[in-house]
Amino acid sequence: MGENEITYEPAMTPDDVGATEHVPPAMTQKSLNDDILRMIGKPGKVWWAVFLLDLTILAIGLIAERNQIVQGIGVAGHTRPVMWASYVTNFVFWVGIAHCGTLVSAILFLFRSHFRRAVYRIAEAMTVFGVMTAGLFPIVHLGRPWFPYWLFPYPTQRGLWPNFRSPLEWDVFAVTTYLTVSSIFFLVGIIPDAAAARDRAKHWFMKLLYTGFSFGWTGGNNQWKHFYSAYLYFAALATPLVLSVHSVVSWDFAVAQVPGWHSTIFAPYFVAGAIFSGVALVINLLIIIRKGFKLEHIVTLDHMEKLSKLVLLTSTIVGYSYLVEFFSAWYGPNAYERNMFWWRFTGHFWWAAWIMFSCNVIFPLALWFKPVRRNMPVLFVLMLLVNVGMWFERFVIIVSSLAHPFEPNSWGVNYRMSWTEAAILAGSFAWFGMFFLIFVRVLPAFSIAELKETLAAPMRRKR
Amino acid sequence: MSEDVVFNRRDFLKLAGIGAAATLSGCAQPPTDRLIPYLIAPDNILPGVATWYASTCRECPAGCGLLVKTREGRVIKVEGNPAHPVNQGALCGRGQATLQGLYNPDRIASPMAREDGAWKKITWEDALKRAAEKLGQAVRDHRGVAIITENATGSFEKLAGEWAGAAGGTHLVYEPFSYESLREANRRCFGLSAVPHFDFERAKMVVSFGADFLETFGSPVAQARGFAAMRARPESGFFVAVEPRLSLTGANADQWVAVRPGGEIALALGMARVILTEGLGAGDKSLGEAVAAYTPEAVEQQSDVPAELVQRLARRFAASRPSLAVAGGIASQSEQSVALIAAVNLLNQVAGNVGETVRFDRTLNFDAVAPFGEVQRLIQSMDAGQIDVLVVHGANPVYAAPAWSGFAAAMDKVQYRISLSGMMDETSDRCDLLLPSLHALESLGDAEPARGVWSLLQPTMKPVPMFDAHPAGDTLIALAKASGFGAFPAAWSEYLVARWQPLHKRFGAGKSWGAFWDESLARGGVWEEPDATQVKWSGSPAFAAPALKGGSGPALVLYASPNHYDGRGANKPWLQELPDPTTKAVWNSWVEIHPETAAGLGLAMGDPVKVETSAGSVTAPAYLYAGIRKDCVAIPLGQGHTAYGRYANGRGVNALDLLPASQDAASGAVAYLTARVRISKAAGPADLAMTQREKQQADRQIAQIIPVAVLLGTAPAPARRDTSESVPGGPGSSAHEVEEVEAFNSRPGKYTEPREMKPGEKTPAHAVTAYEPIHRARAARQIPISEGAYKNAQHRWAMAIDLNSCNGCQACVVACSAENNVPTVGPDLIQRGREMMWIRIERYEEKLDAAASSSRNDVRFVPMMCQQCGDAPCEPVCPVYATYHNPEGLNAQVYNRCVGTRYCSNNCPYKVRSFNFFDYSAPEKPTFAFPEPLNWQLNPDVTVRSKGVMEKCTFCVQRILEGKGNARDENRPLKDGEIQPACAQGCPTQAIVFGDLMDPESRVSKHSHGERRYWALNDLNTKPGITYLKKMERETA
Amino acid sequence: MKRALALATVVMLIATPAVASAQSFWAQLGAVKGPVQPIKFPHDIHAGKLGMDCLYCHYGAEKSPLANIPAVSICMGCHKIAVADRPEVQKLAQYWDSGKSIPWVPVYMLPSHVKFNHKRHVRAGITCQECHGPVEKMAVVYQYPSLKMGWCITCHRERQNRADSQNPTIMDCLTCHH
Amino acid sequence: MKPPAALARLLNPPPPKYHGVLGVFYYVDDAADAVRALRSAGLGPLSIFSPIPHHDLEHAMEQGTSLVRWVTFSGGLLGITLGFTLCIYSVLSWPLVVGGKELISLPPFVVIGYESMILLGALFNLLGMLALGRLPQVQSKAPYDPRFSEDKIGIWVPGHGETLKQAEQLLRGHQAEEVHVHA
Repeated sequence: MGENEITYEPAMTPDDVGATEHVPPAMTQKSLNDDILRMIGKPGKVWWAVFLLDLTILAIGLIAERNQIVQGIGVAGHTRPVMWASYVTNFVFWVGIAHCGTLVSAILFLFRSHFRRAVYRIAEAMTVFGVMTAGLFPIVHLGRPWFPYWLFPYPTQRGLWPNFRSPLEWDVFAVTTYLTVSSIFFLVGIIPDAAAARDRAKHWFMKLLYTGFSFGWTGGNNQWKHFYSAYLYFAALATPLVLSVHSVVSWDFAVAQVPGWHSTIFAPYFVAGAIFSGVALVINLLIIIRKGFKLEHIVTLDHMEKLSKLVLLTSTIVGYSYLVEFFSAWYGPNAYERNMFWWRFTGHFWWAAWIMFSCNVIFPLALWFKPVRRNMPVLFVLMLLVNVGMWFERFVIIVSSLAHPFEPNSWGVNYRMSWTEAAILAGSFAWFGMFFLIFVRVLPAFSIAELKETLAAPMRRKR
Repeated sequence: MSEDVVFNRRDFLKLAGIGAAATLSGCAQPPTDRLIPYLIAPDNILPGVATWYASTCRECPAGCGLLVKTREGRVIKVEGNPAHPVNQGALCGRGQATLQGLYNPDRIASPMAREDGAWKKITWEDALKRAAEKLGQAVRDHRGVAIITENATGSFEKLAGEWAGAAGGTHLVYEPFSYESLREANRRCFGLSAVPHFDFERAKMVVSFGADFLETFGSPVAQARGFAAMRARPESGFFVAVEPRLSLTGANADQWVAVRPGGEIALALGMARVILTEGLGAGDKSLGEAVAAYTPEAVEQQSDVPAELVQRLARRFAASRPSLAVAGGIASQSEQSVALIAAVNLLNQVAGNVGETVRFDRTLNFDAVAPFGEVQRLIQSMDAGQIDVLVVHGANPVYAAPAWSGFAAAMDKVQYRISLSGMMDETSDRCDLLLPSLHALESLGDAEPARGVWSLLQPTMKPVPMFDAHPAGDTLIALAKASGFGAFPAAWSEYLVARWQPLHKRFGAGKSWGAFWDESLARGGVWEEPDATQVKWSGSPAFAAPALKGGSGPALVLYASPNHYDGRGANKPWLQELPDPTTKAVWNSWVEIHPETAAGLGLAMGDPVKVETSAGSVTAPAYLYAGIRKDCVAIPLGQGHTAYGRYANGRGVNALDLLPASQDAASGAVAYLTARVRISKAAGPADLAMTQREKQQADRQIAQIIPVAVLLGTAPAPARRDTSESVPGGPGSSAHEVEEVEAFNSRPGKYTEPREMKPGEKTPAHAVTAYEPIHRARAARQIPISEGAYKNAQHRWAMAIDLNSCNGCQACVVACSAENNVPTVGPDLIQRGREMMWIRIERYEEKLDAAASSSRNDVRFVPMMCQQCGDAPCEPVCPVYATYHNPEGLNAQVYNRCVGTRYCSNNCPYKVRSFNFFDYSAPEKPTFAFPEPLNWQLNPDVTVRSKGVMEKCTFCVQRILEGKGNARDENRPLKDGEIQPACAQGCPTQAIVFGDLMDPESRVSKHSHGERRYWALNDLNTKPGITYLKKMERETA
Repeated sequence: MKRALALATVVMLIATPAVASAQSFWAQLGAVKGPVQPIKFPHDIHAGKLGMDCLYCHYGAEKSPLANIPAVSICMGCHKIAVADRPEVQKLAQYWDSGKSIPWVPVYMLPSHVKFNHKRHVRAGITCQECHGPVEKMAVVYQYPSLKMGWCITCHRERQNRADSQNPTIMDCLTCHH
Repeated sequence: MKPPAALARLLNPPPPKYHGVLGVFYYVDDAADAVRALRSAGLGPLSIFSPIPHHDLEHAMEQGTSLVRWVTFSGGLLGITLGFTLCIYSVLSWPLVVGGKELISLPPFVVIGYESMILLGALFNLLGMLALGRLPQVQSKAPYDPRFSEDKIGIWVPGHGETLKQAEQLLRGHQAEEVHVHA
């Protein structure tokens, strides 16, 4: 390794997407500083309106959850054989959402694709809040939600330990690790920007806050050296982590022998799906923010287009996985599997299956066309559809597989989503939204330092 | 028996394990409320140890013997009395549910009087005073007094009779299912008015003309046992069901003859004619002219049964000696029911079965039951205002007598009506005074259910304290004394003892009365082998086919509900939640319609359908059933109660309202098969809660059959679809098996080839399965665990279930619920797939065709409970070890460790794990399943599960532990069959065998290695601990 | 809500073992006295001074899963005559005469999902004191062990690891939880 | 509005007495040249403040590579060991058979080991960074200027007396925008 191992060429060469394409020359380090730090500060009426609405929805969700704890999980729509339904669906959905952040910040970092610099902070925030949301659902869906700590390995007088062979136990490790690592990654990235914010902060409290976030950063050469070295290893650790986490989540299903679950393709298929939905949500958020905060010159159409190409790629992977699943079900010897997949698209939940297929495979085909990729309203709608589709993908995998098990005796008992579940689902979005709304107002939503690197470093002598 | 049991309520709850929710956190509780010991140490009660008493079941007239299990003076379970001649140890579901009659929260709590329309609690003194006033008045003025009782038989019936006599009144023994036509027909044919004893065990072929002898007809438990014995013989045991609607009994038939309603007579006579004309019969040859008219063609014409089928049936019937034809059952009671039964008698006579399989030795005791004619006379005199006082005990004619009889209206004309019934019912509700009687399990008494059987009832517990009831006998005596008539002993017990003196002389030769009495109580009664009464043919009545009233619509088939009998079971949640064996519907009535007929009306499953006759109309959900003729609809009886407690009221409809006035020509018995109906789609949403919606097994091989020819070695084994029978390389594995195993193993995710074990290495108990021979370890590389608790286990518990014996009666389901504190959840939750039963009987209708009346009938029943898999899919997925494999091969479920991820249930291929979606054990919750005093029944040896935990069958591990403990106390090895789970114990046909696979001599080992064995969903390689034995498939006639 | 649950979790984690150990610790010190009983029945005199066998009154312990609380009749067996003048004994007599039984305050309570079998333990030759402590020295009986699962298990483990370990299911969950 | 007194002290602590020269640059190449000159003159140890890292400066400073990698590596190693140890210990401490699998069934344990490796790796990485980068720091060891987080580059030359003069000249010589001398 060595310096050449960590390269931050000031963007000079035209082939470097980091600079010439993305940043109008008018921009200087100072203007960048001001533009981005402008976002922090007294929120306006619109922000407050959205925030209060958000809190209301969250409250409704919490009431539903309380009722469920008091009455029993029966207030949700679960039945035998559909013992998992919307809650596990939400869990997988949110974990999926959480994946794009690490992808953009870590994987693209290792790939040196500089366009990430404009978007990765948003993506990372989304990751952290996404995991925080996902982490709720394993507890929400428990029959006895007051005992979640029994899943953690801690020494007790009973001498009991959790069962490390259970995929649910793997989840405990994967998700907690992911939450920890992605939060650290997020906060470390913020350090230099927090310093910048601190140096501009007027109010003593904000000063205190940013001093905290900046760890007293001064941009000394020694700090930069270890900072970037560590940052590299965070990326290097987060990359395998992000792949492992959704693989583990997919094994919740793949390890069971339920027809429709028991499939080796699940890990890559889930990871692709996760990135698919995650990037889609990032695009939605960016479209709102760049408009709301007038940052079109920082997050340019090229950024958006690059992201939507990522969506297109993952969409094709997901579509391929669907087809392969069906093919192997049809081609393989397993009659249960074959019957299952036929039922999935023609049986009681056919509509869900078709929503999934059209939203994830058919509609994204529009992204093959440049005008679509650069048309923000259209892109926004398209990405919303993608996330609807991805939610239904998990729903179909979980519910329709369970509803048609080996034993014909239990066929025909069909799951119906209850109001409690709907309220808790809405609440989960509100929970996520609450953190995100606070985030954009309190922390620099774009990496100032890294964006400055995209500018031509000021040189007296021209090279 | 027991002394003063002074536990307070909380302690009952604690013993019953209720409030588990509060304590499941696992923390030791701080000392809370009081613990109240006995005042005087009772000699026969040791807290924590069960005491057993013998008694007699009073849920139906069959009178099975009971063993009643009590703990701390509470009855917690009833089981069949193995010594008892009627049921020999088994007990049907209705019998098991008698507990919920005892502890029914809607029992009458104290004497009550009706004052201006409302019920008012009064004291016994007051009550007796009021009653005596009216009664004395009536007796003094020689006005009419009548007493109606159920068919109690034995001393109480006598007492009631004497009481009525002394009061100058009438005594009416009322049973809705009175076997009146049967007795009348036998009187005419054999000169003996009796319900004969049908010996199914000896029969080599049985033809049932609508008799549901596995459900309600005669003595079901005894008959089921005999039937199973007959069916166990591959070379014979052919069974044909002749009925328009396939009953549970019919579902067990090899062949279903979907005869036109009322055509049974023609078929019976036609068969007789064939036998006579072809001279096949062993019996009476002189009856030719009686049946001359019934040529096979004529029969086909009258009954839709193909002529050549009539001949084939007849020839086979005559050829298999002795054979047996049975007629009876409500569903076939038409205006010609005596004629029908006489025709069947004739058939038996010519085939030479009378005295062989139709015997008059141990006849069922219906002698005292009043013919419907008498009931009508009473109704008339009540109507005419000639009856001043009416006393009712046990019987519920207001509900059970058809509406047209006008009983209710007439009863209202009686001046003063007294009910001695312990439970509020429709009849009691129309009374002026309630003098509640004790439940059978609380009272002393006797019964003579069959000839040569004197069965005793004894108080198995102190009367449930919240109900202030008296023994019915004492009440009668007290009434008589108070109103000054008759001369009765001071107490009912004295009367009983007096009546037993002759029996003492007869059976207690040389014994003191005390010794004899105690022995008899302990044994459950006294009995003797009755002498065989020989009967001669004494002519038959005129035969005619019944005409059905009312237009050209489908015929109405009413049948007795296997769960509720004549309706007296409807107040017991267990029986309400027990799925109907035919439809698997619960908590409701329904109208069974052939799918094609339904399609014509645009009816889907569960749609409300309106059924109308001239007499009335009812609306109930439709059940689309291929097992019924297109020109029939069927409705079960027993539901539609109006005043029979919270569990019965407003559930379903009382189909008796549909009956037009119609009686049997010869006997005057109520005709149930008599009307044609108009059916139409009614408004409203589909609403029928069923525990099993899909009745096709979609080639999943869960219920399997094997042709008898294969068993007899006269035909090669059919090519197999999967290897669910084969033990790879196991003992007796043939070449083709091995090939199959190769093919099977080459399929993805399947069995890995087991390795030879090192010398001295032995498979530990938990790894032993019937699936795999003991001399092998479970699979390559995998060395079975032999550490810690797994070191020196000596048992591998397993079960073998014979689908050939299982007739789908579901006694095991109720037994299981009673033993394991399984809550009932009600129809709404069941509709959402949340039933809690640990064992269910799955019904698979492979071939069910009303049109092809000559074809094979293939309905299969599979008892499905936790398979206790050797390699259980549910275990590894639990994150907290709440379910794991115990050293003795049980698939353990630790309720208090469960956090409720429900992953295990998802991964269970058999879907036998039930989840506590709500709190069924917390008294303050609306979902509470055991309202006081139902919770008194809870088994203290089994934890009552709380909200949010998974539960399932454990092979009754509490019984296993108890059994092992007893063996250890006596310092001896366990005996095979010593430990019996509740389901195996209660099974009338002994279809369920439980034992230890480690012991090669045990019955379960032998069964598990027999040639009929297979494992459900075996290609998942779960290595189940339950081995199924295939049902035998016989050649049809 | 996650926060709340997490907090609750932490609190439980700390509290449960702490309470547990504290309880047993003080109990062993004898600092915590048992509950006040309707009659001050002195075990130290009956079991200690008089050396009566525990099973004389609690005879259920060797015959039944439950160790019975003696019926009043058993007390009166002796106390009709013996020291009938003592006030506490007169209290007893009052209960007897009024036909009421004595509302003892239970000292040992197990949650209902634990099935403890006295018979098995007594027959395995475990003395009462091993679990109930020096009752013969207790004027007032108090809960001697913690009654935590850990407390049960330590003994079970130790016995399982013995060479002569008789009971194969001594460490099986189902043995106590069913 | 004013912060509470305690906070105020924490936020802007009384500036310590610095001894040295602070040069403020805008152009990176100027700064780099200055650094080279200063170091060749044997002044230092220098510390440089910049809003973003500049290679020219790093080259000029001839910094070695960071040691964080080793901390991270050992963390990962510890993690995977602990993960497997936990699993194996727990199944042996109370053997329970599930699904007829072996007690020590490694494949599932790999997941646990893997995740704990990453967890501890990341935590150690963080600690390494903080420790080596002297973070969090309450008091900068050189006079800090808010513009250093915006677009200015600062070069701090500690020293007394003569060195101050020399450093000042060198800095001015390389067109430092400002030069502050703390004598």
